[in-house]
Amino acid sequence: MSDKKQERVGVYVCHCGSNIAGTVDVVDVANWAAEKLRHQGVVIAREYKFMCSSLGQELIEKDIKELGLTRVVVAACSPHLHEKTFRTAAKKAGLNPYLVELASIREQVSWVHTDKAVATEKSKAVVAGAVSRVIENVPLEEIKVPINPNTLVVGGGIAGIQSALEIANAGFHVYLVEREPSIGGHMAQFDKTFPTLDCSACILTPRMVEAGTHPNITLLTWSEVTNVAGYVGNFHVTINKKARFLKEDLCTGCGICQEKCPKKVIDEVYEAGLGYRKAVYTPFAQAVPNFPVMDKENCTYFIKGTCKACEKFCPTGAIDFKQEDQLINIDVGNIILATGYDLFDARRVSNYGYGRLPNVFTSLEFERLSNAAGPTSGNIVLRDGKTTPQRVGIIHCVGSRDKNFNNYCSVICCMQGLKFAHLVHERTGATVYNFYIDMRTAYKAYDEFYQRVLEEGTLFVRGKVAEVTDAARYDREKGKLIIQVEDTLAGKQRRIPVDMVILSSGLQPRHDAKEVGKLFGISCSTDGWFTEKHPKLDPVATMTEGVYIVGCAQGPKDIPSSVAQGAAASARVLDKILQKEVALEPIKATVDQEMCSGCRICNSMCPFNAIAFLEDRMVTEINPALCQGCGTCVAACPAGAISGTGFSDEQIIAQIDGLLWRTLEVEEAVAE
Amino acid sequence: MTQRISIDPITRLEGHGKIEIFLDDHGNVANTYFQIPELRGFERFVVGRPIEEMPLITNRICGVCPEAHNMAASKAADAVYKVDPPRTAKLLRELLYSAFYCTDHTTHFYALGGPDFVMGPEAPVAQRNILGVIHKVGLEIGGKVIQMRKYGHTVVEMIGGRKVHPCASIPGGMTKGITEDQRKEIEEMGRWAIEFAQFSLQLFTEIVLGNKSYVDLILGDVYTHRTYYMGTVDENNKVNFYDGKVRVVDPNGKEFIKYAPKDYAEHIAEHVEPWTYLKFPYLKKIGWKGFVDGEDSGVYMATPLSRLNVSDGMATPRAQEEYEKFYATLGGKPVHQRLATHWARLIELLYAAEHWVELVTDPEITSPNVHTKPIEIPTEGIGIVEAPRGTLTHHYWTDERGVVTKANLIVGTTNNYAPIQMSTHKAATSLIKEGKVTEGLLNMVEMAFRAYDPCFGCATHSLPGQMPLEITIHDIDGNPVNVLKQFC
Amino acid sequence: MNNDTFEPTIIGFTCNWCSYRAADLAGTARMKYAPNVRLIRMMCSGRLDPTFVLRALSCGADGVMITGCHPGECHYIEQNYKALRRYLLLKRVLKGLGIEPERVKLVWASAAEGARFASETTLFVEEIRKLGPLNWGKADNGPKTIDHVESSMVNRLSSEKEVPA
Amino acid sequence: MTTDVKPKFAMYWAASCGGCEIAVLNTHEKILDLDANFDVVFWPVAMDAKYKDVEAMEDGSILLTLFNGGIRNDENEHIAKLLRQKSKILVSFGSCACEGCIPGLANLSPVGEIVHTAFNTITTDNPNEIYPRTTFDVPEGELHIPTLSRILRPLDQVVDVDYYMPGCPPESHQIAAVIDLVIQVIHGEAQLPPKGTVIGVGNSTVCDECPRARNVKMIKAFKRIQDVAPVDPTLCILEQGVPCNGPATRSGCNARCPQAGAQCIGCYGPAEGVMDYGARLITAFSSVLDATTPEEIDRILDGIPDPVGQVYRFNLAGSLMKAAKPAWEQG
Repeated sequence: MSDKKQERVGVYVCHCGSNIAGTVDVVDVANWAAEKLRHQGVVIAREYKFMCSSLGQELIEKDIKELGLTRVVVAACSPHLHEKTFRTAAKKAGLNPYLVELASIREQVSWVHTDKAVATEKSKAVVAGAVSRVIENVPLEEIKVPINPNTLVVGGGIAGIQSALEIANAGFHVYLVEREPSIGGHMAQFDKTFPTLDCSACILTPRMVEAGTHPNITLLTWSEVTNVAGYVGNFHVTINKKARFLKEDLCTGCGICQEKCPKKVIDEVYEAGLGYRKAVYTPFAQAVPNFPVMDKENCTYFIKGTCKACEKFCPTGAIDFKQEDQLINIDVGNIILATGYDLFDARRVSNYGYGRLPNVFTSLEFERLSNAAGPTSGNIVLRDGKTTPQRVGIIHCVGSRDKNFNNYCSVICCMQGLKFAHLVHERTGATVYNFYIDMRTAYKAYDEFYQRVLEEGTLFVRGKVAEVTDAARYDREKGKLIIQVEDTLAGKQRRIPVDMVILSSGLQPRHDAKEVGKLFGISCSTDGWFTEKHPKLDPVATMTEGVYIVGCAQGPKDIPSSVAQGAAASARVLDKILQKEVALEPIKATVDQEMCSGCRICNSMCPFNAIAFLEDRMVTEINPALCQGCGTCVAACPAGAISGTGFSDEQIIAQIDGLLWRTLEVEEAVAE
Repeated sequence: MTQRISIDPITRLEGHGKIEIFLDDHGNVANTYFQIPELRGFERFVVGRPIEEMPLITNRICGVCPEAHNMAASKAADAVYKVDPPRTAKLLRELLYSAFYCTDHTTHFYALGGPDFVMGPEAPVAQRNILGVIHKVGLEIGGKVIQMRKYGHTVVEMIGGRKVHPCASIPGGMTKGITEDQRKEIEEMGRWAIEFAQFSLQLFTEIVLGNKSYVDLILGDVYTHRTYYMGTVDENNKVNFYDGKVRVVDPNGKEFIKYAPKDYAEHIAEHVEPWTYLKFPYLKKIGWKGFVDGEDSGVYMATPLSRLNVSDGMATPRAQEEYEKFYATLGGKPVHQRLATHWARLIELLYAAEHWVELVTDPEITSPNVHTKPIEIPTEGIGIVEAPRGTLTHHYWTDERGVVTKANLIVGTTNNYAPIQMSTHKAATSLIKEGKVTEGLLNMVEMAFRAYDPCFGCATHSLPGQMPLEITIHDIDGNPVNVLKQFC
Repeated sequence: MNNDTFEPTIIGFTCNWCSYRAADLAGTARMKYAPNVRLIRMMCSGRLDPTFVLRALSCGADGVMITGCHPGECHYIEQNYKALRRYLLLKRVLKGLGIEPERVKLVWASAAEGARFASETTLFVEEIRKLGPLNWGKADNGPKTIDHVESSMVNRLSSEKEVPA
Repeated sequence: MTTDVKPKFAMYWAASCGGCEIAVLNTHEKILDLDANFDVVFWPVAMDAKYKDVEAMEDGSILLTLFNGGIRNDENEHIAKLLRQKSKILVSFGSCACEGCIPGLANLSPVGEIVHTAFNTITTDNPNEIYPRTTFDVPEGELHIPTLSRILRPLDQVVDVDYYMPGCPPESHQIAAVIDLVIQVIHGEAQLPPKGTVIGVGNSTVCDECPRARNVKMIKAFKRIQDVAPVDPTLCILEQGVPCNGPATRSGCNARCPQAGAQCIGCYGPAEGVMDYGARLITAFSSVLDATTPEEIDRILDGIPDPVGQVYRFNLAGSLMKAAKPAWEQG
């Protein structure tokens, strides 16, 4: 350290009102720093009521200008709160913002310790650490990369559609990729939407059509993303457009092929297994795009080699059995993931008997039952297709808030259950029971809807259903489904016979969420939902710059929230597009190629593919735009050839020494 | 009475292998102590290390003869796994070892022991070194000496991977073989080595045997001890450096014992004195009788001279001739005059050179089959080679993973510690009378132990390959009256 | 040294995204925990260079706590696994150096686990308190004479044998 | 720095093996250049000289001293200080002086245990537990031998060092190059590098000079050299599972051992600016492990039978920890 030029350090200790000063002798800390750390270059140490206040900031700016400070340490709250504040202040005063360090003496000292002496001592150590660290800090400049104005939206559910439309309407191009034949997602399967009960199709279809016809939107349905390379502003994406076996440019969507197709197939996806479709089909009438796909697995021609009925009857000769999957390469600047959710498989809760007891239905099945366009044209009937139920039980939290399945609350099930109750009541006049653990009707007009359903006479039993069985104990139970439940309000066990049980199943992450996450370089929580950059302050961004998550891919939510997130992400994307270039945090790793021996130890370290090995020169190189600054390769390099800005070895070692009073010992040694 | 010379206290700390000479009231030698000041403790810290690292770690016992430790440790490691390396691997090791011998003996004769003769024992200190030798015998010969050392190390590097501290020898054999081109090169160098060895013997004959005073010096009683002798011999009782049985002859030259390396512990024990860090090995069956020679004392010697004394001859023709000439000149076996060791060393040099060529012309030397995979569970192993400075024994115990749990090392020079102590004592006693001391006399005291080419680096696993020496002379009251320091 | 009165000094290396936020959370929630740990923020537990741990231990720390995101939750996808590998080999080396491997501890704590962070910290401080101070190298008071060595050693071997002078 | 009288040269060994001297002699003809350009005043292996001569010299009167060997006892320490005082340029020469080398492994055990072990081997006849004593009375008077220090220390832990030249021993071609440089400096044809520079080395690690092919490394098991030998002569040894120290070891030796089909054992020490050599190896070996569960990772690590020896074989005394806990405490 001695041969290095002496820095001029300013230390600022914040009282944070009494938040810090109540437990830490801030005056002592400041005086101590001024005296004991002088040899390290501390020229001024002040304490002040609120450093983050404009007055506090001005104090720093003034000292930078007048005392010629080259480094600043602010002992206050967590850097996650005010690092930016003080960096900006430094910048205003002409000091590189990265020459400022925060020493957290609130979250990590005053708020968690009680003994003032101890807290003060620890604060001194934390300050000493920050001072010796900041001396090792180097000025950093943000890295700027150009932004490609095109955007990729993955997933054509309501969230994805919303994102796509917002951006497209702003005048920028969007590639909307959907793995199913049509966009629309789960919402397209619903009948009514809570709490307003307006028809799902009626509000969704116009958006779908708008997205399908928008000049700024390239719609790629029946397609999947297979590869993603590059980085924010400059992603290179490969999309596999699966063969539809018909020429989209010729197809008019007249539907004759579907009529003529002799092969009936149970529709597991859209009709939730309750209805049929043909081997060549559009999932539903309002599908966008409206030209069909041919289901190779079930098409007679593909199985037997004869038939071709569709080809025969197609008026425009659009059918093309020779068609093959095609790979499309696109360049985009930002990516929005709206990949949605899978419905919890109610079979897993075996004691509810779904799959075993015919008249136990899943929520999606019920949506189709109650849908006028559904297999029963909206008649709510039992599995036999004719009997109208007299008594219906709706079970909430199926697969949710349950240690055996998913710990989280699926958010929508309560409202969904209430909606079902209402629909059953309205269409059949049956007696409806709702079995719930807690009734969660947050958000606008939700609780009003609850009240309404209450008034309609729906019966509510608070308690987790133990079992649904057809084993009758009493005559009145014969031929019924008996719901065994502990009524926690009445405080007794009850057996309630019903004709129909509807399971308000929860939501869960897509079965392939992990692989998709890897593909786009983002991570999943233990529950499997995509991880946002910050749970509160940055819910739609991810750790990978330029990749956003919206709708249920990020976690269970209702339609309004999904739409809001869709719009929010678009706003973030537009912000980037309009900036034309993006500034990346300058916390990056770099390889000193003189020192790199090309041992390739680091080559397996980077999950963001920022590390490349140059075969010709036998050295490794790091792409600063791809580098996320985690520093794993820095720690891995056996030659010490990789250094990391912002968190360099020198900085961390210096901080260790400071925290352990080493920097003082040095001084005393010098003094002797 | 000699006037007192007070010693700077600092020099007191200079413990580099000291000879402490105490005089009686007549100024004659009362007693001498040859002290070794250091210990690095290899026996302790090899514990916990994997057996395959022993050849690499014990290399560092001595940088003058790392090849010896490398070989002994490798053979011990083979034994630990009960694995027999392919013949080619053994040939390569022995070839490396022969080349090393040529270098090492050359180094000693010209750089270390030689100057005493070439320059004369009483020659000025400043000239008594290799550069002095080169200046005297001429640059052309100096060039040859350098050439010999270069060739030796080149071979060591070609086979062993490195000039100093070779790395290619592992449990079960070698990490690699040699190519035909390398073989040719090595053969040429070997043939040159033979010429060089012959030349050196000729030089010795001219300078030493041609000079009556030197011959008297050699034959004189000052440098004579009647002790047991130890060395390794092949199945025909010919000198062998790499492999064979350890043979010991008594002061009359009669075979006392001949044992397989694995039985060493039955025959050797080490005596401890509290005034030195080095132990004194002796023949267990006879026992420790103090620093005395003769048949009743377990003290033995293991040097080039010993090796000639215990063998029935040399395994190569030219060396055999010299062997016969040697004993003819010095009056039959065994030769007890320590200074003859220098001559014996040159005969070994010639043998090593001849053997070098034998090995490199073996049809199997370039075979790629140089390693046998160890499959047995490792347990315990002993490896013995003849280091230039005496019989070298490595003994390791390991756990079932082949990690060393215990070790015992008896290295070349240690064998000779007792004889050296005796020789220096005898030399001092006969050379220092009534306290009269000159540096020349003192150098002659040193010559007594220098003949052993002592390597206390090896001995203590602590000090450098050759050893600086401090001689302190004390009067009857134990006060130091004279301190002379010198480096061999 | 009485281990009850001994206050360990511990350096904690925390991941910016999870455990450092967990520490913040513990603070915001005013959870009380042992004051012996001094934190260093890193971007990721994958940044942990064994050098930092050795530096801390050789410079007066009695223990080192490393905290990272739970497996599968790393903000950099999988770097905490790399930290885990280094940590496990580091512990083996420390053992070879005669240092109790328990002096270095890897703790997973997510941004939401302020309580866990607090309790783990207090727990670790107690574990180190039991192990006693490390004060590395402090024991060295220059060269020792063999005589000391011998006696100390002979004592250790509880040997009655007298060394004849 | 040109001068009429030849500048003085010295070379000394403390606790070392003599290999450094041999390495210098192995520069062969260069020895004559050395002789031609220097007045060799002190070099135990090659020539007679007296300590008192050295003590008599003026401070700083020796231009260049190559000091090899670690500091094992008080006497080594004394000479180190003496030569520092007398020399203008003091070079920490060879692994022992730079980082303790193999003898530094002694720092794993208390010095008492080392002595005890040496004097209780199976062939040692020591019924009365006799151990060497630094001062001992014999009938004729008092005898002294030096005091072993608690731990072995590299030269720069005892005196100020100008340059470092690592290697066990330093490769002769590197020594020759350094001798040439110094001679040029004497004749004013070259400048000395800045104080503290590591000389006679490459600026990267062994892999840089290793001709073996390399790929992204993913290791499922560590292997011992005797179980895989002969290794594939074209492929990275570490990739073949043998823990090779090359990636972390300073280049300059031309990757001798890997070229000889053996793993690098690390005698050239850490790369430029590296604070702890062992840490670099810990990170190197753990980085190539192909495992994520603690159990699997531990299974693979079991393939390294001696972790501390593996990563600190030559470097323990020069590492951050310097020695093992027992050595500090019971020394």
